[in-house]
Amino acid sequence: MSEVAKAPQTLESVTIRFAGDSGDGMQLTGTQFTETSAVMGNDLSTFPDFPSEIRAPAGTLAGVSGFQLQFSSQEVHTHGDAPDVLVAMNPAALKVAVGDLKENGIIIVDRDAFTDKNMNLAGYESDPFSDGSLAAYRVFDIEITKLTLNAIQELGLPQKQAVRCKNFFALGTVYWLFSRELQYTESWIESKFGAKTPSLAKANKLALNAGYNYGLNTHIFPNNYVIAQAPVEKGLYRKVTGNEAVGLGAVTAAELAGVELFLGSYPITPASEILHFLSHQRHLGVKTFQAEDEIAGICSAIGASYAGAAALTTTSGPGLALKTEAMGLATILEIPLVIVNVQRGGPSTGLPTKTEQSDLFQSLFARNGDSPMPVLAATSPGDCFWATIEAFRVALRYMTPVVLLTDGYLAQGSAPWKVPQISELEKIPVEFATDPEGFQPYARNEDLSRPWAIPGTPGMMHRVGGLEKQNITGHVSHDPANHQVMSDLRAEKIRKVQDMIPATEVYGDADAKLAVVGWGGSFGAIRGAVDHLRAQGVKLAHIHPRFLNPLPKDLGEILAGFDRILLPELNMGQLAYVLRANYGIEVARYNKLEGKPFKEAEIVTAIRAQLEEMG
Amino acid sequence: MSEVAKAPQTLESVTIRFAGDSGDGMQLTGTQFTETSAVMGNDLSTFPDFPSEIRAPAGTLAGVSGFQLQFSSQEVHTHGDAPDVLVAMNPAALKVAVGDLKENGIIIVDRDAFTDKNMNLAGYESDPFSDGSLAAYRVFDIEITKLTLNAIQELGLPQKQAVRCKNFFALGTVYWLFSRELQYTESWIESKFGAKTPSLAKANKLALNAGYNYGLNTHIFPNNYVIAQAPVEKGLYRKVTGNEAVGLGAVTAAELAGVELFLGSYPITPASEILHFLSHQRHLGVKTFQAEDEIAGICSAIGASYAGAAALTTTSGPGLALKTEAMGLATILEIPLVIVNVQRGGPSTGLPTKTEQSDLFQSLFARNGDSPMPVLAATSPGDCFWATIEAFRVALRYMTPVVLLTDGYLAQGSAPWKVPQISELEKIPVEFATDPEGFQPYARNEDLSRPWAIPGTPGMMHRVGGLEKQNITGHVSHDPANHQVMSDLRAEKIRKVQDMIPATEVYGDADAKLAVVGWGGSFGAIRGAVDHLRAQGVKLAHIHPRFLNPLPKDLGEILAGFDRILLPELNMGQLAYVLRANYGIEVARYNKLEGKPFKEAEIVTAIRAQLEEMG
Amino acid sequence: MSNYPIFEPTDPSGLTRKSFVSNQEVRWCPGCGDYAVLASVQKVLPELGIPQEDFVFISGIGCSSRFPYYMETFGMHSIHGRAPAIASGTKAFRPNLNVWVMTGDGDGLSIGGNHLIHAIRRNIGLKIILFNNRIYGLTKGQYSPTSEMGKKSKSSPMGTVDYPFNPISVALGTGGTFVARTMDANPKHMQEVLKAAALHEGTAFVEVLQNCVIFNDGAFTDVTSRQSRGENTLDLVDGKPLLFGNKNEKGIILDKKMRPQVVKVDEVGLENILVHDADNEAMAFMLSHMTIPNHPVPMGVFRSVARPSYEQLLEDQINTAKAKKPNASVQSLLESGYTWRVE
Amino acid sequence: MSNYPIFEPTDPSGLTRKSFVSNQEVRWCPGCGDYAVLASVQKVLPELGIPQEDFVFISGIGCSSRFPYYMETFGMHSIHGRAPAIASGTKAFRPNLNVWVMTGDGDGLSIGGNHLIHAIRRNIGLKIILFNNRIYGLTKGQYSPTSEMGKKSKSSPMGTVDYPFNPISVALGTGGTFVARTMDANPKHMQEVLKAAALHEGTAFVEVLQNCVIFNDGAFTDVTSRQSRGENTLDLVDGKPLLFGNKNEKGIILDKKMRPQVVKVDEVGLENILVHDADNEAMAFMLSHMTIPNHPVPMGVFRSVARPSYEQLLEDQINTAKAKKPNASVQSLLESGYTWRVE
Ligand SMILES: Cc1ncc(C[n+]2csc(CCOP(=O)(O)OP(=O)(O)O)c2C)c(N)n1
Ligand SMILES: Cc1ncc(C[n+]2csc(CCOP(=O)(O)OP(=O)(O)O)c2C)c(N)n1
Ligand code: SF4
Ligand code: SF4
Ligand SMILES: [Mg+2]
Ligand SMILES: [Mg+2]
Repeated sequence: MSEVAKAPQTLESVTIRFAGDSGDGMQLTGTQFTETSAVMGNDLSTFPDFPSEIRAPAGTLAGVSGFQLQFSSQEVHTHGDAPDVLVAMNPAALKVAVGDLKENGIIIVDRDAFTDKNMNLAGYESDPFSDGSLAAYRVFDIEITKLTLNAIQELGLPQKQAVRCKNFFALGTVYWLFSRELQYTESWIESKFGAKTPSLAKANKLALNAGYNYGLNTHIFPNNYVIAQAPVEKGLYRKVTGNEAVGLGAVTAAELAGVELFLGSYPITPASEILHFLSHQRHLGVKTFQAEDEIAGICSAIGASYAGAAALTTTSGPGLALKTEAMGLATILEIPLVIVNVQRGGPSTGLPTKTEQSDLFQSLFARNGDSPMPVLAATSPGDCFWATIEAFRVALRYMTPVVLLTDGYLAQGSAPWKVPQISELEKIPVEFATDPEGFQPYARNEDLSRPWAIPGTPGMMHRVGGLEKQNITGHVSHDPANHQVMSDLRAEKIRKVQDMIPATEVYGDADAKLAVVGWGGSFGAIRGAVDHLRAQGVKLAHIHPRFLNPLPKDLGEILAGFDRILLPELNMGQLAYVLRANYGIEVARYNKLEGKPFKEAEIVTAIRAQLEEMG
Repeated sequence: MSEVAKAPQTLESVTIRFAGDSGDGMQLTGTQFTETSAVMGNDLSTFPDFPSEIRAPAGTLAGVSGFQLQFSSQEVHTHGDAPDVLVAMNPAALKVAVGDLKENGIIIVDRDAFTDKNMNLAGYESDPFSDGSLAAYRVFDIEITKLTLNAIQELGLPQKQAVRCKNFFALGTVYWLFSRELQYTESWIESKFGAKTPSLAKANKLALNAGYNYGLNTHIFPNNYVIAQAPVEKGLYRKVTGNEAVGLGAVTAAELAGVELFLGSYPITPASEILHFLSHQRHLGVKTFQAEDEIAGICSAIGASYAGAAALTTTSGPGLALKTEAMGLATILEIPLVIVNVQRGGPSTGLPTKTEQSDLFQSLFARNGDSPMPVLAATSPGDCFWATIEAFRVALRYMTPVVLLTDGYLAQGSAPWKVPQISELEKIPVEFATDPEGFQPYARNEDLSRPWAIPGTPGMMHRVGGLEKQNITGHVSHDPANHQVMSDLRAEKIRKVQDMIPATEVYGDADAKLAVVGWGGSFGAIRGAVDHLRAQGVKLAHIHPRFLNPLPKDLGEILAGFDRILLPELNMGQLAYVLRANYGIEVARYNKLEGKPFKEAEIVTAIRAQLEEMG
Repeated sequence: MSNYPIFEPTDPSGLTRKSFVSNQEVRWCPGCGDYAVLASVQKVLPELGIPQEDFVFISGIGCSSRFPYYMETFGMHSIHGRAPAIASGTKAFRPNLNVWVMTGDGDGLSIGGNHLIHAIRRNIGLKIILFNNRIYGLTKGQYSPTSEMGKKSKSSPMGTVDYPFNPISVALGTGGTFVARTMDANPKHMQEVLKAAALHEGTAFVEVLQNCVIFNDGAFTDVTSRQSRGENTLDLVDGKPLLFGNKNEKGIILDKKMRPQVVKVDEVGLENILVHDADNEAMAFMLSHMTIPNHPVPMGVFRSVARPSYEQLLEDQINTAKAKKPNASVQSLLESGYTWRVE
Repeated sequence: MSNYPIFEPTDPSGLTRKSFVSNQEVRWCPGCGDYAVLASVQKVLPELGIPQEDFVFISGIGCSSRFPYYMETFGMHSIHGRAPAIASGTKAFRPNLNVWVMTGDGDGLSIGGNHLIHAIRRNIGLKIILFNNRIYGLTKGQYSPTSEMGKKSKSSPMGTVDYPFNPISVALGTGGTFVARTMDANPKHMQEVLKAAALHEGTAFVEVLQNCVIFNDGAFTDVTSRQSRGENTLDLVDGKPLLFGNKNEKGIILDKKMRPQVVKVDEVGLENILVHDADNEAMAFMLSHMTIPNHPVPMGVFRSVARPSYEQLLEDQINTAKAKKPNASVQSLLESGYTWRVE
């Protein structure tokens, strides 16, 4: 392996997976690589892949924790289908991840972790390094543990602590491999450990540099790589996960509306981080209420909305199931409320830590009676910010509960995100009713939206409730004709939300025969696949409506303009059903239920299959 | 008014409404008329119309209680669109009901109840008997209270009790008008009051006869009527409401399956009577569990099903909303369970005592994840019996939760019902798994249904749960490919339920251009309308699928065979949506949301409009 | 920039009972105990010195839950069992509102049990009035979680096999800081209790023994009728001995086994009668289990202790956080975390 | 004609701890207190003389709720909070099964609070084991309804503003007939308590103080560590004086205000020490509020009283009904009510 080092080679995009035991610090390693790459100007996208077990026994397959990212000198849509590089800190990690690796991909392993015991735990019956099973890859087995211990020996740290530094050694080696600068991680280490445990700070920095120098000096890699800056817009950037972005979006929406934010929520994977995030914003006046269950979560939000809050409740599938009765109440009360549902694998408890898009039906239809409600979906971690603001905009303008769908993939994945200037964003107009003169709780404006008259406002006392109400006055009414009127009004109001939906964007070739339609979190994979094929000269369009209810006014006509529609969904065909019900069109369905996001390559294959069929 | 009485005139069908204050005993009066007519061989159908208020103040419009029935010498499908006869015991009753009456219809009122106070309470500003507002009707104002008191004077009952007999006077008069025999009601009075309060028995019988004789002797009616026996099948009949029929069906299903019945439920209008009914069947070993809420209702049923019960949970719309998370659990557990949802007006608390068909969406789609479930609907009070058995048959054969939809109209309405011989009914095969040899909890038979291995069976210990499970073994599995396999299997299993759906019946003219399609409780009104028009020579078909999921195999093709489909629904178009999503066809929608069942005439008009449009 | 309207609160001094009567016709059965509660609440509110617009009444579903319609205040007739959860949102968001939860034994203790006990646990400043008629009234007569064992009802034709909750014990067991009982038949007592409840910081839980004339008539007659009230009830007064009887001639002592015994005061001496201590949860709990025929039924305030309320603690936390970051803005939050600038 | 399989129950006499170990790998964090509960349950079951196939373990969601997978019994890992409701159906339907509910402080007292208290109220024969680690373990560290006031957690970075439930008080307040507390760190104590619970007719509620090493390590160290246990806990024994301390040198007396006081036994005399009475709910309630530093933390059985269980009363009712209508059949039910014959 002692070839002569060559000059760094330029690559466009690289996908790396860091994998190790839950205790190996892989999330941190991945995050450091991400941040360094971000600062160095690459576009990128990440996806952490936690073990779904509580804390599976060390060394087992169930205990493997992974972090994958794609970084690039071009626009990036997903965390990458198949890694070019796999860093595997133990046999279990190798076993779990190697199948995903690209042919001829690079594997870096900690040779020291491949003890008999660990091999056993991972279920290796023969040595993968010698049995030929890794022949398709370029394997670099480095004694990472030993080298780390050597590098920091001088500090005299206890063995257990010293061993923990090995992920920085690995990171250093990969930094060299992709010509990353060390300074960002070094200053992170300093700020994290410097003050409290300077020796740990020192150790980690030593390990990082040792790993870097190992790459530089040993020449075990034939060469290293550079990835140029991506042509991104100027401005201030940060990294956000989808869950953070929802939190940021909610705070921003409340600010734009000039009202205060209230979150009522009950923890549930993978939505809990929104609750965590917002409970840190007390200094901005944000009130979070950790309720006893999901029902109380939404009900407390209803109570707060009733009292004038920008009210939010957050959950995932099984939690949404519990909220549906109260969603009906919010519908008939006609009060603003945003319900964020971070979709996960179902049915029932299902696959709690895995992603899916199978709550569209639930969001559209899970209420007793005819109870129409706007439903939106976010398309990327950063888009969760914009989608949340949009959801509040609808809720506050139309005095209605709104469902915002994200998913486990968006929620946990992250990407660079350009920080907007709030002062440049469009305000959300809110007007509280204050004039008792002629006040009627169910009178309506031109949007068919009713007044928001909150407790504490002199002279505005009135009663609302879940029984059908008389048009205009809001009194209880069992009048048959009135029920029809109110049902029609409620439906018409939600239909009117179409007024604020911009013209549907048809990305790519408007004159293509095939359009790929998607919704929500599959955006990245679809856009990547479409770009990939268009770059090869294939004519294709990509349509990705944000609003799933009401559907955009122009959507039916646009879809009708294509010979064929391909609709990939991480479910059994829910949007396909909705589109057919609305437009009578049959689409080509591509459904996957594996608890994992789509890969670009899967979509590419599906598109090719359609094109072939179309001749 | 003293014309000479003529011989009784023969009528085919008559619709009567008894209306009075909640305290006037109108439900009882209607029931007596019904039972007498049933025994006299008429076909009939009834619908009680309670006030939705707790106990509205006496004499007010909100306090009016009504009971309408249609009885006939022909087959009867509904309780009648518009009464031929209105018996109004007070001004409020007259005011509420008169608008529904047929032109030239008969009004019988208790003149004594038309005091100024009562007129005021009812909001009459002028005397309806003299202001011409009743000119379109034949009004018979009888001093019912006074005549009643006279008739029973001899018994010396306290005034309050004596006045209460007036409904029997009214009943007697109507009995004369329609040539009813008194003996059934007399013996009912005897069995009800005879033993405990003989003086009341006597008084009521006297009042009944006095009313009859009043009709007979005074000749205030120009003539009276006879309605011949309907050509009904021979056999033993009884009257059932839909709620009773569900109870009877559940008990029968358990018997046919050779397992015990368990009901977990929480009271809710209009489903509570099923709980009441089944809690009376302790002597048949039926266990009912009044749970703390709807969630515990279904969960207790799941726990019982797990332990080997024919398990049932019953509710109405808002209650179903609360059960959806647990319905998902039952789906993934793959255990048998029948969920009866008696639909009422929505959204939210809506119109609790009114009927609607607006929970189809909720039944089909309200679960997190892809969670397919069979959904059936009953078409008449008596059919609730058969539909319940069918629901259990599906649940037990396919090891799946099943939703059975009825509605407030069916639940409370009643009709004669031919009592079946259980020994002649097809058994429901149930086989418990008992052989530990090679036992696998998620192995499947040819129906794709898994074994039912209940606690207490030696050697069969195993664990189940809401997390995705490995195919065959049922162990927890996060394997991506397995999730796809299991999702497909769950969907395919429910699709296979089509195997037991009989060929779809096309009633009427198979070669008609227009087919009326309906589901659930609108059967009677549609069938009546179709019969009505076909009798006039119009070619029409009526299709009314029992299974709403899966839809019958042949339905798409059958529907495609018609030029046009008219689909009346008591909702905003839910089945229309489902049909379009499944078959791409657009149907003509006829939607009504007034908290009331369809009238035949409304459907007739809607059909005519279609025919006209079709040219 | 806030969009909230800014107002001078209205002057509460001119409020009367009538101020709180809404324009909706009251629709309970004639003779229903709910009327008495309505009248008492309408009597008490004007005495609190709170602007009318600051009152909010939130209920679930049930006969008793129609209460808000009849009050000229802000009100919500919500869904079954959820009023405490909704009201918690209202109160947590706007601590200055005076928020009442009107609920029944079914609404509050059956379907809504969890929200009720969590509201109590949090000591959030709701006034929770539980109309206990030991029956489901609105749904026409099924037994409720407070129905006595063996009760025959529409859903228990052979009698229930359920033991009932004791609402006072439930409230004490879940940490109630103000727990009281009153009855529909004694408006004066009710008004005193309601007033004390209204003035309590944190959750005030009041059980009202309420007669349902239609489905459970006379459920509390032994306790509530004027004739037997003196002998069968005991008025709790903090710091005062536990005396009862028409002439206060009987009292309660604690035996060595820590059980309450009825004694004649003149036989044991007034100084040996147990003194009610509203700050002693064990005593309150013991009292909650006293019932006829062996003991009198205690009425009034079982427990009342001062504890900071949830909403106050939340408000404090927010103020502390704001004080620590006086320059915080949403823009600065957006710009926080790991950031970099692309030039 | 019944389709139920008929079997000889298997012989329980040969059962061992190992009989109850399933083939599933146990997946709690190393050091988690849950292991101790698992071991103790597996130890106790063979001692009960119950056929293995009659055991059913039902849980909700949480770390602790994975329990059933590890037991070679029938088991259901259901949905969050609903185990008591599901188990109630199982037990009511098949009273001869021995049904256990394994739940956490979140599962059982937060989302599942209502089902828990209603199961307790009904006295339905479930053995409810509540793993109290004062945290949401599975969802990675939010505070729970038993977390101490002011606790910092993922969802309460500035500390909670929620008062916690006292699980023992909740169980007593809602009518528990068997209410006990034990700890992961003392297997012998746990096994005794579990055995007593298993043999109780009706609902048995057991709180286990359980350490979550990852998200709330050391929450109970003061109480559970071998060093401090003697001084900080008090073992409850029915009919025995309330003594504690490493040499049982301290005891509890009740003062005139009905409050518990710690005394030195040799100073007041053993005969004056309060004697534990498991049939006195007020005493149990008082004990449930004792905690360090002012009092020792009582461990063991706070309350145990005999009351017919829900399932027994239901079974009795069915038998009575059957005896009254010995010839009843489904056919006769169909033919009941208002019938007529058309010839
Ligand atoms: C989700 C839901 N379940 C059930 C009902 C039916 N329901 C309405 S009120 C009620 C019980 C009322 O009892 P209680 O709270 O004691 O009030 P009361 O009528 O006795 O005052 C029930 C079961 C409902 N409206 N919503
Ligand atoms: C309906 C629903 N809501 C929320 C969750 C998420 N969840 C799972 S376990 C849990 C709390 C677990 O805490 P606890 O019961 O104390 O168990 P522990 O993990 O501490 O043993 C939560 C909130 C869920 N699975 N389902
Ligand atoms: S049913 Fe009972 S509780 Fe309801 S209003 Fe009538 S008397 Fe009152
Ligand atoms: S997270 Fe805590 S409770 Fe859960 S398994 Fe780990 S140590 Fe145990
Ligand atoms: Mg009640
Ligand atoms: Mg816990």
